Amino acid sequence: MTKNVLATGLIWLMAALVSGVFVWLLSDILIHGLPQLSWAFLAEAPENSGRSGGIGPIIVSTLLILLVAMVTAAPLGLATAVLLSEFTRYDSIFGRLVRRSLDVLAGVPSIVFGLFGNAFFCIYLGLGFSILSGGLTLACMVLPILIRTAEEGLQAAPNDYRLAAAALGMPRSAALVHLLLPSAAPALLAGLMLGVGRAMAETAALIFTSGYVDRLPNSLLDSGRALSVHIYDLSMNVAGGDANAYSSALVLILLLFIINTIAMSLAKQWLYRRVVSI
Amino acid sequence: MNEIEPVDKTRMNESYTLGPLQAGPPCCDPEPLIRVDNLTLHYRKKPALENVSLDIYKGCITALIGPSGCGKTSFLSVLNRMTDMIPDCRVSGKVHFNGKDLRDPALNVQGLRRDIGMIFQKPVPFPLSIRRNIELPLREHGISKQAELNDITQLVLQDVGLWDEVKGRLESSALALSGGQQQRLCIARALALKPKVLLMDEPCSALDPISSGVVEDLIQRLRGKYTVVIVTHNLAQARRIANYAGFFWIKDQRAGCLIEFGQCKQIFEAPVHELTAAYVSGSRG
Amino acid sequence: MNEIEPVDKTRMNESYTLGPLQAGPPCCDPEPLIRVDNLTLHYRKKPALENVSLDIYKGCITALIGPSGCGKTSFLSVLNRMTDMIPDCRVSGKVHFNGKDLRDPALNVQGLRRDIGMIFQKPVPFPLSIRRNIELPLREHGISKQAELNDITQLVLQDVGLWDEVKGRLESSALALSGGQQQRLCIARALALKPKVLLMDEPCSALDPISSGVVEDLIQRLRGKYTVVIVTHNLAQARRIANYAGFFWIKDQRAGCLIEFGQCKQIFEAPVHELTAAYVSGSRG
Amino acid sequence: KSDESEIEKLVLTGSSTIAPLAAEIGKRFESLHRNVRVDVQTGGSSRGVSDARAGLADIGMASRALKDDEKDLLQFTVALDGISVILNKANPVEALSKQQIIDIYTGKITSWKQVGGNDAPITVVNKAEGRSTLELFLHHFGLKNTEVKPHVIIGDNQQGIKTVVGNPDAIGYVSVGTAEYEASQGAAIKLLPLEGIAASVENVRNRSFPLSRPLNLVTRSEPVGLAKDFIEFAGSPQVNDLIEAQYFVPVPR
Amino acid sequence: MSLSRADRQLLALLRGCALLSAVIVLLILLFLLRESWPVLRQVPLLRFVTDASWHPVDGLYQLTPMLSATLYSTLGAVLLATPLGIASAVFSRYYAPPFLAGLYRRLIELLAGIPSVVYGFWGLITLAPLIGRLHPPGVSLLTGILILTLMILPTVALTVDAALAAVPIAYVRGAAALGLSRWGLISGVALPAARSGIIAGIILAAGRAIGETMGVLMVAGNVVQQPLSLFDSVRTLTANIALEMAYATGEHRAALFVSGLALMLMVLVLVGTAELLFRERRYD
Ligand SMILES: Nc1ncnc2c1ncn2[C@@H]1O[C@H](COP(=O)(O)OP(=O)(O)OP(=O)(O)O)[C@@H](O)[C@H]1O
Ligand SMILES: Nc1ncnc2c1ncn2[C@@H]1O[C@H](COP(=O)(O)OP(=O)(O)OP(=O)(O)O)[C@@H](O)[C@H]1O
Ligand SMILES: [Mg+2]
Ligand SMILES: [Mg+2]
Repeated sequence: MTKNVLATGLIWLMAALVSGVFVWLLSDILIHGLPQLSWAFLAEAPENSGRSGGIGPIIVSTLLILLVAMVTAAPLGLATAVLLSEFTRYDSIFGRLVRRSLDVLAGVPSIVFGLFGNAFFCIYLGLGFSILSGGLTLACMVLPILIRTAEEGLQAAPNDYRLAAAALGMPRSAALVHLLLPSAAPALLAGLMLGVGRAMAETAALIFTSGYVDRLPNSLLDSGRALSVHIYDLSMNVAGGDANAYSSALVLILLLFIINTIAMSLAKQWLYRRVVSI
Repeated sequence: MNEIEPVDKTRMNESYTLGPLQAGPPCCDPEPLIRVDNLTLHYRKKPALENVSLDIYKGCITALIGPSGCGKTSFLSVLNRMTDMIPDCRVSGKVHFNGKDLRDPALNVQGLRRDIGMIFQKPVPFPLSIRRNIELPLREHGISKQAELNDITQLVLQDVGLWDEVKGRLESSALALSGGQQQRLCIARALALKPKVLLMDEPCSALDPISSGVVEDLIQRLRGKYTVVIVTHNLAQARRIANYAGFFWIKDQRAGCLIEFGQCKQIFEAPVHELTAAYVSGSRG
Repeated sequence: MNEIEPVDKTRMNESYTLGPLQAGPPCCDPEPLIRVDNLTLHYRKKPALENVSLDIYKGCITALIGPSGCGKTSFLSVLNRMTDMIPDCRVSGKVHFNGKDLRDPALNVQGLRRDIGMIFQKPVPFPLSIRRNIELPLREHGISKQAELNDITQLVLQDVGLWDEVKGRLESSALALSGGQQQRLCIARALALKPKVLLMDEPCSALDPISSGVVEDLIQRLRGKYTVVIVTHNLAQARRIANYAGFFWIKDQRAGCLIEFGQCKQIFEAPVHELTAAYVSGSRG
Repeated sequence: KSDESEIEKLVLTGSSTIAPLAAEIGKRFESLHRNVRVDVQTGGSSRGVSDARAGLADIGMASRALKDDEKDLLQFTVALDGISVILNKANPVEALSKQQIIDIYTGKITSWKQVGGNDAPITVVNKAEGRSTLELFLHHFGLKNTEVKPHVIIGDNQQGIKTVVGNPDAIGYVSVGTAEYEASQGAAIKLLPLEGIAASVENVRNRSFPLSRPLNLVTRSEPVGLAKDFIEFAGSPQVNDLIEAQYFVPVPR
Repeated sequence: MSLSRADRQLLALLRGCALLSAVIVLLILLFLLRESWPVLRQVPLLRFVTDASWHPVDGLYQLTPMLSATLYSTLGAVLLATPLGIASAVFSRYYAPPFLAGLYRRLIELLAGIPSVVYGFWGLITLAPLIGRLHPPGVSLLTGILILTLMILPTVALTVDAALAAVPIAYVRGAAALGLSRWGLISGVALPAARSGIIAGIILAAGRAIGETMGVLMVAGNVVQQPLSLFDSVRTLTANIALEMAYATGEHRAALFVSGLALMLMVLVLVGTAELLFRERRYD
């Protein structure tokens, strides 16, 4: 009983601590970033190395890079997760090998991803500094996150569904699509959100791949500066860039918020249609 | 490789309409549909079944009885290869279905499972609407016309006596049904596929007497057209419906084995083995 | 607020050792422990129970019977406030336990659920070892000495007849037990807490006749010390063990209601209501 | 809209110090030459040198003079940058002699008290190995990096300024132009004179400030065509306002 | 195990995809090896742990201080973020009223997407001076650990939250029926049932902490030394690469790639130990 009270207190305390620190951080960004925020800031191109002007082209580049990363990584990640959890014995050599190499991939520093992406996508595959190179590099980066979360979600799906579907002569793919993936949907979504977050937040890997050019990209093969690179440049490399660095950070967070909201409501509708819960 | 017969509507309709209740135990044509020879089954290192040999006769109802943990569920799992889904489960011995080797690695397992349906002890409705629960496997097996699906859904739900209870809420979640309703839904779902053999693992244990009666009648009406293997703890029920009965037992806390198999009447009225005699007489139904 | 009595070891030991099998139905002292008055229950807008009034007598076994979906599980859920966990479930009417209002929002629900244990239709072992399954709730309720925990574990496992089957593998997962073993484990787990009332939702439906017999004996031995409310589809069983019986029915496809309640003998041998008469005579056990 | 195929692309890679300036020059260059795109990428001076050498970039950027083993390349100075020692504004110390700075950086002086300041331990801020600012600083004071006993090591300029702003007992060295700008914008730093000469853009311009470095564009061979035009443009007075806007000093021409 | 044609096609596709992810890891390893070859060819491996210091320009390649800095900062951050992250997930699943739970989850999701530069920037401007007041210089192992904790906390919280969401409702009801308190349910049933998801989350988070670059670079101080206290300035392997790569040439550059290799080696060792430690007793 006292343990319960203690735990309740502690959990509320920790949650308060966590949200306290984060509210502190967010309000700092808000206070410093809000004054410069305007429609013009969102629409215009940066001027004077970003000290003035806006971040319009940078937002576009960011979204394009994100799109490339997710469109590549999500199917690849989901497929690998399905293979690992549905078609591979948990303790098989193959499964372990893939899992361990994914864990290693998760620990590769982003700057190494950047250098690798530069060497492989930009130079070896001849994509040059481009949104495509950046997106593909990010895809490699978020892959472990997507796979691990999806795999955990699938493993947590009730085994009864697998047995019942098999007993009805349904192929595993059908059980997967109709029963297991929907019941793993919350985990898939959480993984996707984590991946999107990680991709949006990435700096080092993008400096070397998608580049520094702050012009509006004409195609995926153009170089385009991501928001996080812009923030890095303004705060570390450009004297007098702090104010706009804060505003750009604010915009990044807002973008993330919007993406999360859309993803969440889509997922909810989808789940509702499938009547997963009572 | 694919042994599933193409679905043709006439066959479907013809056989969803079951005949009237048949007389009772004394059987039909004693042609073995499934032959099990020296079956042994291990989970990891733990043996669960040892040297089980028996024949399942076509068109007959075979009841399997025995105490908890003696391997009845494991035995059923071998017959439709559900054992494939359990890691570390090793099966040895010979099992033939319709003359074909059931343990052939190259066998089309989905086709097999369509031919040999299974009902579980715990009902497992899918987290979908009631209608989708029945339609999903049908669509998977190539039936996609909505009118046809509707017909089948209504027929099988009527067969299990659920139609009147749920006809107004076919679109609501199957998880909101009561335990008994869920189990009947699962039976309906399996019947919709028109299997040749139906494996039932205590299908009535979650049902009230009325629906249990409904299902029992249903099983009786399956006789002749379908081959049924039923595990039940209800000895009276086994006695009422089965043509053949098999009695499993666990020897020395180790593996389960088949003690006696024979005509239902013989097992219940003139058991050869003393363990069987003790079991069928001593336990309360 | 905290109504749980402090656990003292003597009480524990004393009552784990149950007395010998008691004679049978004719009861004990007719003092109502739980009084249900005009209970109505809705799921979202769907009514599931309407105007149910009955008394549960202390030390007696009360059996609830009726067809699938008539609200028996829902009724049990009200008694230990499991209804709190179902969103959109509305309860009205009066329920008193030991003179205290059971529906009081300020009631200590955990204490209540310790006093009123529940066994589900589908066994729910936790994904832990067999031992941890039993120890977990005990530790939660303040018993932490390992020797004591070991004793209790052994005693309750013996009570449900599982000890010999699992004593060698107490540390292995409870999920690897067979269905019947799982259910007995759940009963053992509930008994370990020494509740005053035990609500059992078809506890034997997953058991084979032998373990079903073991559990039935167990329930009989609980009589006097414990108050038992049991939902069962096995009318013969209800008749053998219950002192009181209640018959539920669904009127016009709508809400379930209590048709008749009384001494078990009377319900089975001289039912007043014609529905009851039809049900107890007409259905096969 | 002009035909895509006519567009000529000029790629510059290298020093992050020069990149913002090069990007601004590139924009002006684009506005004068339709159908030209100037793509500026960062990645550090060494990347600029190696990309220029490998032909991955038309022009490399290096915020230092070419080293001896890089003399196969050509360099064109577009601007100058001074390096100044900075302290926190709250620090009462107003000047340090060359020897004092050497002693502080080699760990012989560890408290501000020893140079007439507060009784507080000195936090020595140094640049990361390989950075041209570091090499210049070490060279000027006759130090070897192995002798320096730093408490904090920084990468870019702004990190140094922010570190000193946040720590009243820190000493560091950064680009004169940006330090002067930040100080004028109210950042809590001050620039120390070096050998009696005030650290200011003015003194870098007139070459009296002793510690300065060139900002270079680098090519593999004698530039031709577009690269030649760009380098000439970047070295012309037409971009002086851009250079000053980045707080660097135009090369006197 | 025999499969239908649809399943076999699916399996082939899946195998291809999984292979691709494995190939990426291999490619990165090969790339690192190729880039670090110039120095690996000349410098005996032992010198990376026996040299006097890290001064690659002068041919000194000691890596151990940075290895231990990476280890300490990762360990510290994981030790702090794990309880906080689990508590966060438990809070939003079992304690917070629905409205607050949604809000809290959104907050955590947002934090997952804040760029590490922003965390670093904030740490440098806000946190480091505060800690500097306790003990100069302020940028230190401790600051690094705290900022890393903030960065990986959302990863832990979100993965654990998803794992808890997948705990079957039957367990919750079964636990409630036994009169288990909320905490009893969580610690006794829900967390053990979600165990493998929690471990996956922690491993993911640890990976992020090890690989984190820009954030630690700004707040950890970057002096190459064995830290003697939490207030010492340290340089992690990643910061080392990011700090010097831009200006490194020749063997210096190659030596930096060796620190990349060392990092991957370290991850490999960590993953191996984690596997040994948490070798799962899987209940299914
Ligand atoms: N997946 C499994 N892994 C390990 N052991 C198992 C597994 N499934 C069943 N067993 C064990 O094998 C034995 C036979 O189990 P089985 O489920 O076949 O018995 P049963 O006759 O169906 O029992 P019940 O009547 O209780 O359902 C039991 O001892 C059980 O504990
Ligand atoms: N969570 C729920 N939400 C909505 N409806 C429910 C829910 N649980 C049960 N019901 C409905 O309430 C009615 C009574 O259900 P209940 O489970 O109490 O019946 P029961 O008498 O226990 O049946 P059975 O013998 O099959 O277990 C049924 O029609 C059922 O579909
Ligand atoms: Mg079984
Ligand atoms: Mg029920």
